[in-house]
Amino acid sequence: MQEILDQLFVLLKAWLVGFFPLPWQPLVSILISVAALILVFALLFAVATILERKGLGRIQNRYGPNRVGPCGFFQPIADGLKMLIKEDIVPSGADRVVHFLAPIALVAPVLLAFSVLPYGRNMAPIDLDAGIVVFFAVGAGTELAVFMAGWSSRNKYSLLGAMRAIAQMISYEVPLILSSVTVIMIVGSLRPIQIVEAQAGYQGWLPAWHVFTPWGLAGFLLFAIAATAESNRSPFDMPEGESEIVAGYFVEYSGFKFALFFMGEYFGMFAISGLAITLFLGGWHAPLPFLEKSIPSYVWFFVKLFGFIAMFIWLRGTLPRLRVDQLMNFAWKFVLPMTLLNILAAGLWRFLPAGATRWLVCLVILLGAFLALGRSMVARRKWSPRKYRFAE
Amino acid sequence: MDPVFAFLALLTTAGAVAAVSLRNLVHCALCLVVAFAGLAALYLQLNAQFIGFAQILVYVGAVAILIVFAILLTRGSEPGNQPILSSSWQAGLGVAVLVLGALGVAVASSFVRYYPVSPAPQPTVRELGEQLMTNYVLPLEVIGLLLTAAMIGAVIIAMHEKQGPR
Amino acid sequence: MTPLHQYLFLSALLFGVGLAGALTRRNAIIVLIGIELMLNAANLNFIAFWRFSRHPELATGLMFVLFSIGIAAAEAAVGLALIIAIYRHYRTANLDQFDSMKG
Amino acid sequence: MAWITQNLWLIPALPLLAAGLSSLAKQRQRAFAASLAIGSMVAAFLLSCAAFVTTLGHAGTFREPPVNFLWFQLGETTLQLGWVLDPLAAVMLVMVSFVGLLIFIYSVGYMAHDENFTRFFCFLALFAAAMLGVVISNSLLLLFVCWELVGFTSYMLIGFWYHKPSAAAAAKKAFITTRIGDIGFFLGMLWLYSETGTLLFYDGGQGCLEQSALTKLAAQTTMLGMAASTGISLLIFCGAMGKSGQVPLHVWLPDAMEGPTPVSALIHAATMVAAGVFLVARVYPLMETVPANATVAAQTAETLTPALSLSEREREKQISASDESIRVEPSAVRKIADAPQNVLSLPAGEGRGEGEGQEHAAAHAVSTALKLVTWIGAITAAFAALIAVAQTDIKRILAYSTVSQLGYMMMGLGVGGVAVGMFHLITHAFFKALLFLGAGSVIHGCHDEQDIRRMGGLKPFLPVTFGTYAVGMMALAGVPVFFAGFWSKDDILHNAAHWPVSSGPFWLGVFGALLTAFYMTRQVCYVFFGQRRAGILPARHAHDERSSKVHSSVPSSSHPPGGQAGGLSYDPHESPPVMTTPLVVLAVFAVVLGFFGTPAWPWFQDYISGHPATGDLSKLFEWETSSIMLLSTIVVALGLSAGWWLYGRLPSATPEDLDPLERMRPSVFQVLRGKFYVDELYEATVIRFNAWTAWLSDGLDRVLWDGVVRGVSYLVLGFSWISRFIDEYLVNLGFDKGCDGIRGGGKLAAAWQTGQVQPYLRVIGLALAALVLLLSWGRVQ
Repeated sequence: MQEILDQLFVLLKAWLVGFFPLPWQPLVSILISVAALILVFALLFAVATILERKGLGRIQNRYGPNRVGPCGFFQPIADGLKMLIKEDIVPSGADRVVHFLAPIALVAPVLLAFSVLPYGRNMAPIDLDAGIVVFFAVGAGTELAVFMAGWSSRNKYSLLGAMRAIAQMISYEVPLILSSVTVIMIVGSLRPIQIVEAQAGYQGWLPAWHVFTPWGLAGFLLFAIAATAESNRSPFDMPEGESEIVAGYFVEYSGFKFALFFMGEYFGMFAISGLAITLFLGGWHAPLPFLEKSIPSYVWFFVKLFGFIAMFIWLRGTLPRLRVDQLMNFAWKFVLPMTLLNILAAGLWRFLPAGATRWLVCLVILLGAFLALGRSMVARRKWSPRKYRFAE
Repeated sequence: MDPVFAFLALLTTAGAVAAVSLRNLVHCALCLVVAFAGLAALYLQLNAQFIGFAQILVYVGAVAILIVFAILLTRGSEPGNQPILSSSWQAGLGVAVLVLGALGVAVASSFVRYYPVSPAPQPTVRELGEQLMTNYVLPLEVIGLLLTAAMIGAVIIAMHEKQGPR
Repeated sequence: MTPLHQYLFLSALLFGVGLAGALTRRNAIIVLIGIELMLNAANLNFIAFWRFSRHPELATGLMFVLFSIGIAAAEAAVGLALIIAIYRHYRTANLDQFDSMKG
Repeated sequence: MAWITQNLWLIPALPLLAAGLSSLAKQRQRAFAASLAIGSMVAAFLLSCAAFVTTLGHAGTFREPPVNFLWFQLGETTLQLGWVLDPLAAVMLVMVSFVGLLIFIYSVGYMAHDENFTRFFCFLALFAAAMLGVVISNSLLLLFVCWELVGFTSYMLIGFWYHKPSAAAAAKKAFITTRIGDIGFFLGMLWLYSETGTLLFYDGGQGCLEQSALTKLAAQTTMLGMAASTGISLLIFCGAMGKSGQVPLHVWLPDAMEGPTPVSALIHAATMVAAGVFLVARVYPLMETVPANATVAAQTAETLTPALSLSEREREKQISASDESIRVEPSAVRKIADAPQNVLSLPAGEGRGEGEGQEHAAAHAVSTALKLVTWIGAITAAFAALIAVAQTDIKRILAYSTVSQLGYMMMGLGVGGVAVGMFHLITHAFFKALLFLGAGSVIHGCHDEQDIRRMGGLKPFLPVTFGTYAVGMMALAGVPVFFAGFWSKDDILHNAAHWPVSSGPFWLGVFGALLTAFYMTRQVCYVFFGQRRAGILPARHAHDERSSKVHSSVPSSSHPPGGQAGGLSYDPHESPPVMTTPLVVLAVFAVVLGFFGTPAWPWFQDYISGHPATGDLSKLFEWETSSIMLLSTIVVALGLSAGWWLYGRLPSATPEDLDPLERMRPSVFQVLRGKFYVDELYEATVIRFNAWTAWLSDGLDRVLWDGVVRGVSYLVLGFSWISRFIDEYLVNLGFDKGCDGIRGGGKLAAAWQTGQVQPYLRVIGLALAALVLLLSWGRVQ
């Protein structure tokens, strides 16, 4: 019974595909996967927006949306309707073609990225040997879309926002990739499924997830930081910085195009969270041995994903926005060296005999690096408390 | 002719032609991205999965962005209605056509037309990595050094000079 | 399955387009784009030859392209940095006007 | 071979090292420099003693095998250096290092207030190193090198107070005068090298002082009928004359007293001036070589005849034997042809054959070189003693006395051989150093007063100095039996009396001895007896040495050494123990040393010449020896009493009082005080000639050579004008044409070089197309 529950969607897809003649079956299989992905993540998008608004409201000591539906839970539907029926405005000086293509170019790669993530046992839409590379490759495509949006609007704010976004994304893409390199090194594969399978099993009560090793923990934290910046989430949301440049690169977008940008941002967040789960948090595996069989694997994946979403919302409600120079200094002078040292630590972990020694060595390296780099950055007074000057 | 190949070839060629012929430089860069993407798809067609994605990662993710930045940084002080072609463009075009013709003649006359189609190889990333770490470890190191040097050099060249005598 | 010579023709075509762009346009960045296209045409050749070679397990073509991509990235970075530096000096990216090396 | 023989080089090397190190010391590091120099000297002295001990107790001519090594090689020519240990070197080593050590110690007190104390000790150590190098060297070249180093350091030390013009001039004078002698030495050395091909003294039979070389040299005749050995000896003796201040070249030595007193004692009494004597002693085998033709020319008939007849007979035999196959003429013709040659010269080839016989024959013959040495020494002895009689500067008197005693040494070498001269050298070194140091102590105690007329009555103030000075004075004067000078001088006189050539040197020596006793008495009377005359004319107090010391010492008020306070007090005071202790030690030696060379027990002579020591008290009372002893005793007594009668009896009361001798014979006294006007003579002759030549050369240069040069320059100018015209109107036009052509070609080529990228790329594209077509050509067909 548990087996059937676990493989429910796999069996369902196989059953559906069975209706079609043999030559069409691959195409149909892909189409079913795509439809399911879009459906699931669009739904998740809706849930995430309402959760975020309610959560932020709670953090900011207000109610949040509470008019539509019970406790305002149908608010996303109202928002969606509003977006669809709003007028599509294109600025007169804008480059129309590029302006039109930009939101598509943003959402399409993110949807592609979804295709390589394993959502449960046997539930990877495509099983690619170089899956992680695919993820990063298509992730790189979003930067171009951001540029297209910012440039084609012919608006200073949007161009500035696009430039900021690109600079930030490029800067944090390096530590993002480097921090995931540790996992690839240890597992010895770029296949997401293989990475998840490498994290199966338990040591006592502790699952064999990568996050429970020194390099894995450091890698996970660094990956999370870089992921936050990569998806332009607070506290790294300079590209949108509404207090300075109104809304960044999509300031000239309205209606459904705006909705696409909005959705692209959330999709990006989901995708990168899914990658983090795959790389560090054991994918579809349960946190405790006795839960492994009783609860289906995809449930665990989405539980972890919701955990990530909650974390992002919490961060957004808690942390103030960084300055651009702080952001860049942090990326190049702290995160990047830390990821490089983390690679060293992972290598040592790989080749030292199992036991307390490699724990000690890796911890010493990482903590030492953390203290040294952090000390040096604080000593340089880059992040000294800001002096506020109030208007008189 | 394989329709997929035909479509990708058309896409790539169109992107390339547009990239070198459009007036707007940003459009050129975007069309170049199209050409790169088409090439990546062709690599996938040729069973070179890893190379295809690496092509996207590097060209679309990095080189195209670089070009875009360069375009934005070198624009502005020139009047908009200048000719887009250089003064001696006819000669250049002639040479390019000549080269194309020569290459076409060469391909057309070579024996590759009668080359047998071999079964598709299935290289895994692990095999590539092992090759890189054994047979090609020296080139790998050299290219790492080259990239570092190029990065530093590019930063230094493009860095704003300090307020010196103008 | 697409035969080898079609890839080669495509590659030659891309090379020709890139060369034409490099030879006819007056903006330095477009010239650089043309050069990138030529490099990619060469890469396509390598991949195609690898695909149709008798020993694809040696992965020579793949390796070549991998390094070629790396070099192309370096070349693009340095080339664009040079263009920016020249632009800063001459206030133009027009190749016709860069003739201070004229004999 | 003893260890010390192998490592004899250590003895000069240690002071050299000390000199090098202290040259690096800062001006303040006085204790460092002094202890370094003294320490190295102690080590050198101990090593010297070790060397001395190894030479003791050998019968026969003892000489450790010399240690030679190759210095450099130029093609076939080799230059070898080396060192040798023999009694001569050993005794000199001990003397030099011991006296040097005492003087070093003394200098610590004497120079205590000098600003350049460190430099002084650096020079002293360097000097000692060079002097010890002279002593040990087994190569005339090494000896010459060290010899010149000695001269150089003496220059530095005499001119130590170089800010004083007289000192600078004296240093220059000493340097140049000795250099004149050294030219002769150098020429002699070169000649010797060209004749023998080696400069090593001893080289297992190959050295230049050994039998084969000497024989060869003796047989070689050069101009004026001199043998090569004679010529070389004379030239080398020139060097010795310069260094030892023999008569024509003695002028520098009194002037050198401008240097600090320890320098005077070290250089100009004990060691450096003795270097000349040592040189003669060292090359004595060469000096005493009697050339064959000299036998003919110079020897008295009775010694000559058998040798000559023997040699002639032998030679004729040889000639007929050896030349029979070559010569075909009748023997009568041959004899006629050979006859004139016999008288004038002896061909080299034949001389070699009869070297042995000649050696025997000329055993008692006196070579020309030795005759010259003897005469020069005797004349110097008397001449300098005469001058010393009339001097008033305490150090100058001693300086002339030194010249005179050096004359004795030379005379001793000439008439009696190495041992006689060396014995006087050793004893003299001790008592003359004693006298100089005593004089230094007196000068020091009298606040740099040097004029004996302004001293007087110092006996109670300087008891130790007086006692030791008196010992030194009596040793120098040759007071019988108990003092070293008596025995050594007596030895010389004894040998001079038996000199076969002439009795002149003997009488000159006796006269010199009389004068020595006289002037030393005069000096002691002036300085220590009578009443104090110092301080009577304080205005004239400032003297050269004093003023120089004031200049160089920081606070002038703290000047009086020996810890005495009191500013410009004129009370004389005794010197500190660091100065008086060397005096006492030297005084003991001045007494004791004489007993090593009495006629009854001539240990020293035997040691030097390599005979086993013999003691025979009866020799003392043979008429042959005792008559000379008696004579010299009488002479000394005469001198002493005359001095006492003239100066001790009625001491002069003021510095202005005339000298008693001056009162008696003013004109003679003036000549003596004016040092026989030798300096003035040189001034009038040599220096004026030099100036005249310089003036002449100057004029010649201005008129003749300058004119020539100017003419040449005009000629060149003319040429250059012509060439300029050619250049401007012929070459330039053609060149312009060529340039135009090149420029045109360059322009054509430069047209390709557009400076733009695309044309270049086009060419590359064309080349690519061509290449592709070329490669695919065959396939198309």
